[in-house]
Amino acid sequence: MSPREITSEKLLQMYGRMFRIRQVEERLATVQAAGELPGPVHLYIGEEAIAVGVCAHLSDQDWICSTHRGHGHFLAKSDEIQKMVAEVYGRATGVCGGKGGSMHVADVSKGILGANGIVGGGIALAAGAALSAQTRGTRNVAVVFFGDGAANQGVLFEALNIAALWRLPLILVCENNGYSEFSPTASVTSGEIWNRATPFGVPGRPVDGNDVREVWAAAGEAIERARSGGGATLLEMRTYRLRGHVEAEKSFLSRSYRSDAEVEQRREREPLRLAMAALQGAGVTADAIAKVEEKERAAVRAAFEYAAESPWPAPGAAFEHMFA
Amino acid sequence: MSPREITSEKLLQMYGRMFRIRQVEERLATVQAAGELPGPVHLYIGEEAIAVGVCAHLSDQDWICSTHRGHGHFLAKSDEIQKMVAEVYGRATGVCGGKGGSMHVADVSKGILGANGIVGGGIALAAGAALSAQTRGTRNVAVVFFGDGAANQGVLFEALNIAALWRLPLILVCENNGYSEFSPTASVTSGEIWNRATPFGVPGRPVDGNDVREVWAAAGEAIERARSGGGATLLEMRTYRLRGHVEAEKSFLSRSYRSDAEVEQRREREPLRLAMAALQGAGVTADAIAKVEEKERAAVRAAFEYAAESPWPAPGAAFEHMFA
Amino acid sequence: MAKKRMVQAINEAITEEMERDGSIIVLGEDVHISPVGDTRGLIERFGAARVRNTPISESVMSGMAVGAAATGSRVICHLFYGNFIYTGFDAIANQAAKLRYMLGGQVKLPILYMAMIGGGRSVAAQHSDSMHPMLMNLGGIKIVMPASPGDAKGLVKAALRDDNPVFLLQAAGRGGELGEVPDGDYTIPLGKAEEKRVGDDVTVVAIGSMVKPALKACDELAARGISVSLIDPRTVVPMDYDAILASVARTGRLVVVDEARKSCSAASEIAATVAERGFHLLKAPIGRVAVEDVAMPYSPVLEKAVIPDAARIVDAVLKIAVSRGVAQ
Amino acid sequence: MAKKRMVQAINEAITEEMERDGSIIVLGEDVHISPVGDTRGLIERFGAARVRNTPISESVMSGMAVGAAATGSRVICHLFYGNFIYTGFDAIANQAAKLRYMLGGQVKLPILYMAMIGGGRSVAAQHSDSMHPMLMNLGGIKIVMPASPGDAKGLVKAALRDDNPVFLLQAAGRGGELGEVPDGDYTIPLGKAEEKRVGDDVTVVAIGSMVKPALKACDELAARGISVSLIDPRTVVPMDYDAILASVARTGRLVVVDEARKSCSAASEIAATVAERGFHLLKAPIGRVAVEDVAMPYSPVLEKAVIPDAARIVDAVLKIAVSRGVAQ
Ligand SMILES: Cc1ncc(C[n+]2csc(CCOP(=O)(O)OP(=O)(O)O)c2C)c(N)n1
Ligand SMILES: Cc1ncc(C[n+]2csc(CCOP(=O)(O)OP(=O)(O)O)c2C)c(N)n1
Ligand SMILES: [Mg+2]
Ligand SMILES: [Mg+2]
Repeated sequence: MSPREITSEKLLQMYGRMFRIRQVEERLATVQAAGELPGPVHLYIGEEAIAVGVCAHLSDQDWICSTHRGHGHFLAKSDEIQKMVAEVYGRATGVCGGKGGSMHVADVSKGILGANGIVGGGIALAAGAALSAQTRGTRNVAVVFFGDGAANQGVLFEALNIAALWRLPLILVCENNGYSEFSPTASVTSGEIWNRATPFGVPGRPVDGNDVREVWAAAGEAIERARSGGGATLLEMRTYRLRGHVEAEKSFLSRSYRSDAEVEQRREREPLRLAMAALQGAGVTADAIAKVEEKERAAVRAAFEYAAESPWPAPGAAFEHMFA
Repeated sequence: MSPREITSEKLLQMYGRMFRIRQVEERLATVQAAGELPGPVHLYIGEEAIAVGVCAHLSDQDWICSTHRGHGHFLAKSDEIQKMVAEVYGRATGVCGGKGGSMHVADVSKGILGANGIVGGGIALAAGAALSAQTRGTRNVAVVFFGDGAANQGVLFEALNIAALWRLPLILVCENNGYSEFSPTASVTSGEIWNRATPFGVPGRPVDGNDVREVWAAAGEAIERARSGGGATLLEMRTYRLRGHVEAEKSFLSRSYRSDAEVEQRREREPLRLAMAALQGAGVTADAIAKVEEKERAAVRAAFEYAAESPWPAPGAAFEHMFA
Repeated sequence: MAKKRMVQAINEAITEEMERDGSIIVLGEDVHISPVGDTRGLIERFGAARVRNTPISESVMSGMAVGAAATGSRVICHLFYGNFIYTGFDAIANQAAKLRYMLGGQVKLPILYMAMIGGGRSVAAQHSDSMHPMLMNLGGIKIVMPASPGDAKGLVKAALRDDNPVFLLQAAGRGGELGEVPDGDYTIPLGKAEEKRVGDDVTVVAIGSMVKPALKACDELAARGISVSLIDPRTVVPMDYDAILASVARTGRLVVVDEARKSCSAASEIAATVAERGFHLLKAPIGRVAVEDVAMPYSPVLEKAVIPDAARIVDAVLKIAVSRGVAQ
Repeated sequence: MAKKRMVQAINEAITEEMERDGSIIVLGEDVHISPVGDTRGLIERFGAARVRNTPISESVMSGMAVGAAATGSRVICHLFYGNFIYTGFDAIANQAAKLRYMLGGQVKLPILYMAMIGGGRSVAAQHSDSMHPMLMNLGGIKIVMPASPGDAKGLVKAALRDDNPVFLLQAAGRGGELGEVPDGDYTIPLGKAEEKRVGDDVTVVAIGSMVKPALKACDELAARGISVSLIDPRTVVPMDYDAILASVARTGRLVVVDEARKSCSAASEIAATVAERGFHLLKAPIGRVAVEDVAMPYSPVLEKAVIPDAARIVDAVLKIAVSRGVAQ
């Protein structure tokens, strides 16, 4: 697949979804700072192109597994903005009834098996979902998103080996955002991440993770290969985390681990900006874009109102759902 | 290093050690069949060149970590034949006082941190020993032996990554003996094992693990690099397991997993035979070889007598040694 | 009804359920050749798509079980020896035990994890743990520990119809013993204890591998005039406290026998629950017979010193029965 | 003596011990920048050779600690949240807890594993377990669970002079509270409980994070005329049963409070031991206040329903005190 195959409608649609994610995340940053959220949030700002470009190829019967930084993946695949935000607010109306929170947002009806608080925790789950899809003879695939830091967890290699042996319909999407928590990727990661698939005979490649067209094209190719029995792919999406590892990190860190200048410099190629330029290049009018943005803004505003006004769970709910 | 650098004295010495291991293992097979051993044994027959060729370069201050198939590694690095055999007999005079048995034979005074019942379990331990040696500013190294099956455990990759980042004096010796328990290696292992080091920037190479000269040369080079701060190496030693995964396996397996013909064919290049030919080629006399063999035979015979006559541990010993 | 070994009973249960339910798949190292015997014949019968010989990769395997179970398969994940559970423990403790809860009930996780536990065969510390206590502490996992081939069949079949992660912990040393196994569709509800011996003087609760020495102890105690109510919980999650408390209500005395290390064992849990809910029934201290807090040694002499046997059970019963004056 | 937070006390203890003992090295993710604060400043003071920022690779990290400790280093292995212990659990359960034993005493394993446990901050199920019970069940690991900054300093310094694997489990929610911390060389022997309140009516044993609500419960109970002997074991391996039994000998009544899930918890272990060794001292059922067998939920409302608090402790005490007629 080539980025040039994207229609301007598709591009606008993807832009809208990225814009939605950005809106949600920025608002979450605001309400977090205002003390309105019960728990910590890890925001996806700057990485939106990856979730959106990948999920554009997936149906509700395809599965994704996500990370502690999972809002973007959720919103790229499920329309339930309200339920997701309510979950982060810890409310009864949340998609997990308030039991999961930010690190566990999931919409199983839409093929989202959950964010995951364990770094690398989603990899094996997705391999299992791929196995299940394969065994049941479907053409469905499983996608796992994980960070550059997670690429140092041994389970990735176990999954690569098994995926290669069994030709599992699994797409491993590494979001290399330059940092593993507070450590620069290179300080804890030897070699190139995409290349870690090579010895297993699994194709691996680096992708410009900030350009949704590049993401879309690379993911489309990998997903198509997986659907047609061609097995797994490892995509290393190169991106940048524009906010902290976790909101409010400055309140507990004793020193900084990156310069403001670095962040500013990386902002130049942030995904919304790149997508906007692409839309303009494709001749989409400022009006059409503004209309989409306004619609998204309104939906997100409504979701936050809904969440903030939602009731807390009944205490007794804490004792439900351990067993089916 | 080149195999040609080996003197005939060295070769004879290594042959003697391989012969010793073979003697011990063959006797263990016999006494196991006779019901004289309390637990199962995994024999090293056919793989002797690896332990001996590697350990020839190590001092008592260098560490090795071994596997469930650990007798050969022990005997290649420690002279305590009696204590090892007594351990396998479960006696008080055993090197672990009868607490460890076949899967845990260890002689810490000789730099042997133990066999390991967990497949892949030694890898992290050896990385730790390498870290310790490095931090304390020594020139010592750590070597871990592990099987082709163990090469599918994620911890190997975590170790490769860390070893590369920190330039640890670690030598990873994979003993690819063609089988992971009862599964042919290729059925559970994608790609080439030596190549799994490549993405991390760690040199990896396949070695003829049946030719002690090749093993000696490859290990010597890797160990020398590690000692001088050059970091880790992965050596894939290609060999063949001439006996079963575990003694007496035919009593519980319902069908065979390899043909007798295959085993016979692989016997042609078994390490003692190759070493013998090399000795002859180097002009070592049959007499000199026979003298070494006789000495080893006697020592091994004595060790088994010692073990069989040794007392059982006192029952109360079971409650010692949990804490220092 | 025919006499079979426990592994045969398990094998029969799995085979029947795989026949019934096409969504069942099997993952595990060497499950195609099945050194243990419990998955023997499955690949020939159900094919390599449903029966997957897995690399030695417990982390991914245990987690794949979760992912596959959450997405439409029913998974048997064979982990061989119980100690290898630790290698894949994240998937069990952080995922299998919690995913349904974290997701507010959005998924079912029909998984049967299988492993062999306990000592007695000189396989030493890394192959002999009895780790049901830590699995019990996770909260989200059911645990079946059959003590006979018949129970094994009934419990495995029930587990394979349960929509939760279930561990089948099979006593490693007991594969060879024969027992009656009902033919066909025989299930035992999870959470239902069996009173193996009916008696009035002392209640003995024995778990899994400990049922056998406990039965022997009952005979020896009977010879001394002490009648034992022997309870085999069969599943430790859910635990049948009704049965245990009903027995203690009769006897007023309790000894719990467990092959786990004592600290935080199932024996401790049962003792604590009875000391809480059945205190007023008790006439004597609650005895625990378990492995002291050591790893399993290799030498048979040492293993024998560590693993509870009939003699230790008899002693523990006598100790609390003496205070009643039943024994001398 | 100055008031400090628990993380500062731990930091001080580590710094002093690293100064004293050049063989101590530190492994852990982001230990150089130390989001928790307990390893702050170490890399600047002791250099990058001794303080190693580790990739997210808990399996190898936990095992390297064992290998390095067995070969001449003393290792601090920082695992961040307790739930990440599971990811590296093989090295802990099969290696650290057993290596010395399997080798017949040939090695010492001076390791301090550090992790934060427990709930109360809405970090949900995968960041809130209290897993000391399963570590207790392993048998080969000591466990310190300080409830105050002063104890943290004394216990960490003692742990860093112990030749065995020790877990320091720090209550995640308690890093911010101030407490008196003795200056300089202050150690608390592992295995020595502290009686925080002296009383005669009921013994309450509270573990780690539960000491604080238990103290509050003591005040409320005092107002109702019930005097509590509050025992903080401080280390759960070794457990100071002498202190617990001595207190129960006075009071005849016991409530155990633990933030672990109840099944096979430390609370169960203490209850079982007292029901075994101190039965004749008891005048009432043993109460346990613990987390019911669920994972930790996210929403604060739900967390509050799950985590034991002073009110639940008061209730449990009243329940067994009523039978004595002390309370109405
Ligand atoms: C097993 C495990 N170890 C450590 C952590 C703590 N932790 C949470 S996020 C994180 C960094 C993850 O880095 P990366 O994978 O690059 O993802 P990013 O945060 O950059 O998206 C760490 C160390 C964890 N949650 N799980
Ligand atoms: C973690 C773990 N999983 C499974 C086993 C069971 N097991 C013991 S040896 C073995 C095969 C090992 O194969 P390989 O690493 O190639 O070593 P080899 O036996 O061929 O020397 C297996 C699966 C184990 N001991 N540990
Ligand atoms: Mg990252
Ligand atoms: Mg092999």
